[in-house]
Amino acid sequence: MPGKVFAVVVAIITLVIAYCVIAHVWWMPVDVSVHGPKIDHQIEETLFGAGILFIAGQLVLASFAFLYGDSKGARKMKAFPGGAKSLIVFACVVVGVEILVLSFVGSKAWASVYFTPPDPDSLRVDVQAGQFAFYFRYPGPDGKFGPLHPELINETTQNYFGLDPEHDADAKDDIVTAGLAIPVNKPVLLTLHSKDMGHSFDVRELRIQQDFVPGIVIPIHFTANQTGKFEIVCTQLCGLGHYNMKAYLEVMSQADYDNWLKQQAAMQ
Amino acid sequence: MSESELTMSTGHEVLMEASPYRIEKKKLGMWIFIVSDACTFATFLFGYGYMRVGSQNWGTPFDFPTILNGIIMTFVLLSSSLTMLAAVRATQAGQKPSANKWLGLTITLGTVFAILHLREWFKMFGEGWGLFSNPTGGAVQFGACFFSVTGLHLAHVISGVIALLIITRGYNRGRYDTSHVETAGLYWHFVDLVWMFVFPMMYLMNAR
Amino acid sequence: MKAGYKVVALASAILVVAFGLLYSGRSVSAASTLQIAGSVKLDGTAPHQKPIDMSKEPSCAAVHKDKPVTTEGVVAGANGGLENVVVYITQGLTGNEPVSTQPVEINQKGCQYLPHVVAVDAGQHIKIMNSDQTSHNIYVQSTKNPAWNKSQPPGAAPLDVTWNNEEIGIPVKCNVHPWMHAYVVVVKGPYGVSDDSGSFKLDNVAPGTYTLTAWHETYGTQTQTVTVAAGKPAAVSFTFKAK
Amino acid sequence: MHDMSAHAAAHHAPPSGFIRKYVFSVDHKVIGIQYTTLSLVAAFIGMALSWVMRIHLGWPAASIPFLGTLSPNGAPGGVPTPEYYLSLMTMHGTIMAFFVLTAAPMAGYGNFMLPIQVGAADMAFPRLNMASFWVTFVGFVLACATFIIPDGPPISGWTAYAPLSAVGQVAGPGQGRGQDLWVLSIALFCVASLLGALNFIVTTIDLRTKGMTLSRLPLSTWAWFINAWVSLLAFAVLLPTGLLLLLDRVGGTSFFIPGGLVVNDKLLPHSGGSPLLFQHLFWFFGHPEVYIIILPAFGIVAHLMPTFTRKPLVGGWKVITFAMIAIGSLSFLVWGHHMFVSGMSPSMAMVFSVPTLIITIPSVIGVLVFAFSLYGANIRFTTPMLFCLGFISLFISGGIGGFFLAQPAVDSYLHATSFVVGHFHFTMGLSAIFATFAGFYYWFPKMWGRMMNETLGKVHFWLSFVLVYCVFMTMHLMGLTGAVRRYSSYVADFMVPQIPTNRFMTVAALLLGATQFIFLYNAIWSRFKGPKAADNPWGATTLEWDTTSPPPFDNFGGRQMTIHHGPMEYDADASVMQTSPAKSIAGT
Repeated sequence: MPGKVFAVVVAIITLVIAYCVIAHVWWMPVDVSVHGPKIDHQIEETLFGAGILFIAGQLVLASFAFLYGDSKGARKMKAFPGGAKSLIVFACVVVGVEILVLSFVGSKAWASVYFTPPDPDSLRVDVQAGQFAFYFRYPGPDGKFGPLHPELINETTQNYFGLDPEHDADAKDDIVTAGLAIPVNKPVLLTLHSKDMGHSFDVRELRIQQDFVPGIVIPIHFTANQTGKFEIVCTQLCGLGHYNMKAYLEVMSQADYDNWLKQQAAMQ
Repeated sequence: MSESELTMSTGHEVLMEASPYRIEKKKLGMWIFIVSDACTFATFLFGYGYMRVGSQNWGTPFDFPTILNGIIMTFVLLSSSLTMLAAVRATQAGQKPSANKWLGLTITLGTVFAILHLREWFKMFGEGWGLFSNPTGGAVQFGACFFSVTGLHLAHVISGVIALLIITRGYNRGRYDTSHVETAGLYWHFVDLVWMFVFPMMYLMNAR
Repeated sequence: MKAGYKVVALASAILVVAFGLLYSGRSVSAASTLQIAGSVKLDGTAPHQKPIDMSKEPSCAAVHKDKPVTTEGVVAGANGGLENVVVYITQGLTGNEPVSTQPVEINQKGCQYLPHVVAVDAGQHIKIMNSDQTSHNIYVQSTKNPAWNKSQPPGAAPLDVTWNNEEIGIPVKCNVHPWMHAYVVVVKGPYGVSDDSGSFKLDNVAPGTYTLTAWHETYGTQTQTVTVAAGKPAAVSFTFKAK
Repeated sequence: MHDMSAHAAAHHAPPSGFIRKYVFSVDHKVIGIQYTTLSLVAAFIGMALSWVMRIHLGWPAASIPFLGTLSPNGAPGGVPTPEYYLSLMTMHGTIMAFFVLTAAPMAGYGNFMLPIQVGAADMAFPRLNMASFWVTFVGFVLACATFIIPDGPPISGWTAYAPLSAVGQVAGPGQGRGQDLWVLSIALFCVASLLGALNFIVTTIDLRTKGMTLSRLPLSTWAWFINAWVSLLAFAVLLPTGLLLLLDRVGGTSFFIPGGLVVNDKLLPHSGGSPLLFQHLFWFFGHPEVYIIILPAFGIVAHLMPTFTRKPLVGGWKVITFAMIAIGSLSFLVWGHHMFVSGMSPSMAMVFSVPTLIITIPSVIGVLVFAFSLYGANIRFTTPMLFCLGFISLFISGGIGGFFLAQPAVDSYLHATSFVVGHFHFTMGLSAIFATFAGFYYWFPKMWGRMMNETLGKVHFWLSFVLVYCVFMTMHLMGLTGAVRRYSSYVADFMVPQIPTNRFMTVAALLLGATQFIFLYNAIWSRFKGPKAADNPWGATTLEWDTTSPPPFDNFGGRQMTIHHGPMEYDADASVMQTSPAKSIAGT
C-alpha cells in the first residue's frame, strides 16, 4: 500500500514539475544580447535532455515501488535480469552521450561569449564596483581613460574612480556616471574594476554574469540588439548592502545616446 | 591504545583480520596523519607559489650567509634523521643504553636546528623583516610566506622534540615500547622530508 | 455700575504693571547668560559641487527630480555666507556647563542627511530617523568614541544615540547610498552651526574671555578669542578662504 | 607484556562514574550518541535560523515574534536588518553544512556503528575519538557564541570569500570579532574531522575481526571508510586556508587581500594578495565537502536497502562501492565549477566542466543500482525504507540540476540564482538529511534499545517528502527567472513579481519545520516509552544486529566474532535473504 501511494505521489510531483517547465510558469526574461540566444538554446537543450532523465528516473522509481511491495512470500523474488553490467553500460552511454552533446554545444556557446575577441571599434566603458553601487566611466572626446589613483578615491567628492583631472590630461574629460547607457547594436567592451570587495555584474536580459575581482581588471564584451531599460545587479555577496547594489542599463538609439552623453558631460 | 596491545600481545592475526599493511595501528595512524599533514604543507607551499608567481617585484633577498646557515640547518636535521634511525634500531634490538644515546642525540640535533632557525629569524626581524614588511622594498608576501611556511615547519620540529623527550622518558620507565619509538621515528623522518621541500623552495629559490 | 468700570480699569492697570515687571525680570535674567552671535564668510567662490545621480535608488531620485542635489563639501549661502560651520569654545569654559537636554535630530530623507552637519554636547542625545522607503545603513566612523555600523529599515524606530567624548567631525556615511555623508561634531559647552546665510549663535555663555574655534569639513579650523562682557552679546565673524 | 593484558582488562571493564561514563567517555557508542545529539541540536538551531530568513523573504516588513527581544540589535522590533539576514544566512550554512550534515551521518552513526560492524571492541584510538568530539563541541559553542558578542555573527556566507572575510571590521558589521570566532570555530572543526577521519581509517584497516575481509565489509562501513579518506585530504586543506585567513585578519599579512583596496574611503595597507587564491583553496575543500556529506548517505541507503528489499543490491557490494570510490576521487578535480564566473580563465572553466559532468556517471550508476535493486523485490515499506526511497527521488531531482550548473554557458545565467540554492539543498542538504533520518529510524533500536513509533515516522516522512519538493523545487524554478540568492529584500524590480512564490515557499518551509517536531517528539518519546527492541528487529545481516540492543560496553559481550560471508551473500538459492545474522555469522 505505501508503495502505491509513494508511486502516485512521485508521479504527481514529476508531472507538476514537468508542467511548470513546459508551460514556462517561471521563465527567463526577454533576451536582448546578440550572444544570448546561444545560451538560451543551451539552457533549453539541457532542460530537455536532463528533463527526460529526470522524468524517466522518477517514473522508474515510482513503478518499482508500485509493483514490488512485500508479497509476504506470495511472489518469488527475482533479481534484475539485466544485472549490474547493463546499468553501468546504460549510465556510461546515455549520460556519456548527454555529456558529450552538452559540452560540445555548450562550449560553443561559452566560446562565443568568452573566446571571441572584442570588436576593435567597440564602445569602451570602465566599470567601478564598490560597496554598494556601480559607477561607469566614459573616456570622453579624447577617447582615452585617465589613470586611476586608488588613494584619491573619495566618495564625499564623488571621485569614485580615483581620477586626478588636475594632473592627468586624459582624466580631464572622463565622464563618470551612475548609470550605464549604450547605443543599440553597438559592440560594447566593459572593463570591470572593484575598489573593495568581490562583486558581480549581472544583467539577466544580456545573459551576462561576471564577477568583479579586486586587484584584477576583467574585460567583458557584448552587443545589445534591443533598446530598453534593464537592471544591473550584484550577485556576489559583498556586504550588508549587497541586496541593494544595483544600477540601470539603458540601451538607446545612437542619437539618444549622444544626447545622454552630452548631458552627463555637462553634469561633471 | 590498550585494545591494540591486547591484539598485538595475543597475536593480531589470531583474533583479527590481517592488516593489509602488516603494521599495527599506532604506526598506521601516524602514516595517515603524515598523509593529511603533507596536504597541509602542500597548501601552504601552493599558496607561496601562487603569491610568488602573482607578484611582479618578488626579489631574492637571501645572501650567502643565510644560505650557508640554511645548509648547516639542513645538515643538522638530516643527521638527526640518521640518529633517529639508529635509535629505532637500538630499541628494536632492546639495547636501552644505546637507544637512549641515539634518542638524546636526535633531541639535541633537533634543538640545535630550532635554535639556528630562531637565531636566523631574529636576525631577519632585526633587519626589518616581518609578516608584512619587506626592508628590500620587494613584495610584502615574502615575509608572510617565509615566516608562515618555516614557522609551520619549526612548530613541527619543536613539537617533535617535545614528543621525543616524553617518549624517551616513557621508554626508560618501561611505559612505552619499541612501537612508540618507531612511530615517533616516522614523524621525525616526515619532518625532515618536509624540510627537503621547504629548504630549496624557501631558501635556494630566494638566493641572490 | 461705574464702580465696575473702576474695578476693571484698576485690574487691567495691575495686570499691565505685573506683565511689565515680569518682562523686565526676564530681560534681567537674560542679561546674566549672554550669547555670542556672528557669521561665517567665504572669501572667494565656492568650488564646483558635483550633482548627485541617485538613479540607483528610484524612490530617492523621484524626490529630487526637479532640482538635483549636489555634494555638500562647501555650501556657500546668501551674501557670501558659509554654511555648515560649527563654532564652539575651546578655551575659557568653566567645565560645568550644562549638557543640553534637547535631543538633536538627523533625518535620512531623499537619500540625504538632514542636516548635513550637526553639533552636540558630549552626552547629548541624537535621534536618527529614516523617512525614506529604502533602508539605509549608518556607519559612524568615530575614533575617540566607539564606531558602529547599523542598518535602519524603512519605518524602523528612530535610533537614539549619544557620544560621550569630544570629537570633531565624526564622518557618518551610508554605504548603501555612497553619496550620503554627514558630520557630527561632539563638543563640551555651547556651540553654534552656521545657517545658509552663514550666521550662527552660541547661547548661554557666561561673561568672560573665550577662544572660539570654527570647524568646516573642507576648510578645517580657525580660532579667535572673544570677550563676552556683561550686558551685551559679543559679535564675532570668521572668514574662510576658498581654495 | 603482562601489564598490557591488565590494561586490556581495564579497557573491557566499563568505566564507573557518570563523568567517565557519559561525558568524557572513550566509548565509541557514547561518543556516537554525543555526536548525534549535537547534530540534532544544531539541526534545530539551523532550522530556526532558516525560518527567520524565510519569513523575512515572504513578508519583508513583518515583525517576527520574540525576535525583537532575542536580538534587539539585529532585528529591532522583530524586523531583521539586512546585515542580520546575512548573519542568519551565514550561520545557517555553517551550522548545517558542518555541524549537522558532516557530523551526523559520519561522526554520529559512524562512531557508533563502524567498530561494531567490523567486529571491533572500540575505535582504534578511543582517547583521540573523545578528543575529536569535544573539539567539535567547542567549535560549535564558538559558532553559536557569535550571536552573543556585540559584533554579531559574520555576514560573509559560509564560503567566507575574501576580501570581505579578510579585511575585518571595515567590511561591515559582524566582520570583526564575529568573523574571527567563525574562523576559529571552523579551524577546530577541521582538527576534529581530521582526527575522526584518521580514527575511522585505522579502525577499518586494522581492527576488522576474523573473516571480515574488505569484500565482506558492510556498505555503510565502506562509505565511512572512503569518506574518511576524502575528509582527511579535504579538511587538511581547509585548516591551513583558515589559518592563512586568520593571518590576514590579525597578522596583517596579505595572502587574500590585493593592493589598492579602498573600503569606506580608507586605502587599506595590504598589497599583492589574491582573492582567487582563497576561492581555489576553499573550493578545493568545498566541493569534496559536498561529497563528504553525500557519501555516508549513499552508504546508509546501500546498507539499509538489502534489509528491506530482502535481496542484495544489483551488482553486490562491488558496483556501488566502486561508484563511491570514483565519486570520492573525482570530487577533487571539480572544484573549479564553483568559479566559472569568478574571473578564472574561461578556458579553465571548460577544463573543469568536463570532470564535473563526468562525476555524474558514477552518481547515476549509484542511483540506478538503488532503483533497480527494487526490481522484483519484496519491499517492506518501513519508515527507514520510505526515507531511502525519498533519498533516491530527491537525489535524482537534485542531480539533474548538476547538468545545468556543470556547464559554464548555462551557469553564467543560473549562477547565484535560487536555482543553485535549490540544487544544493536537494543534493547535499535534503538527500543527506533523508538518508540520515533513514539511519536514525533504522539504528534507533540499536542505539537506545527501543523501537520508534512507525505511524509517527510515516507521517513525518510523507509530510517532509511533499513539503521538501514544495520548497526546493520551487526554488529551482524561480531560479529560471534569474531571481538572485542572498538578497534579504526585493529592491531589484525584477524580483518583486516573485514575492508570491516566496510566500508559498515560506509557508511550505514553516510547515516542513513543524513536521520535524513530530520526529523530535517521536524520538524523545520512544527513547523513554518506546517498546523494547529485539536484538535484530529488522532481520538484518550485519554484525551490529548480532549483539544486544543496546550493545554491551565491549560490543559483543566478550565474544570474538568470526565472519563466514558478507552481508549480501546468501545460501545456494540466492533469492531469499537470511533473516537472522546468526546464520551468516557464527559466534565463537
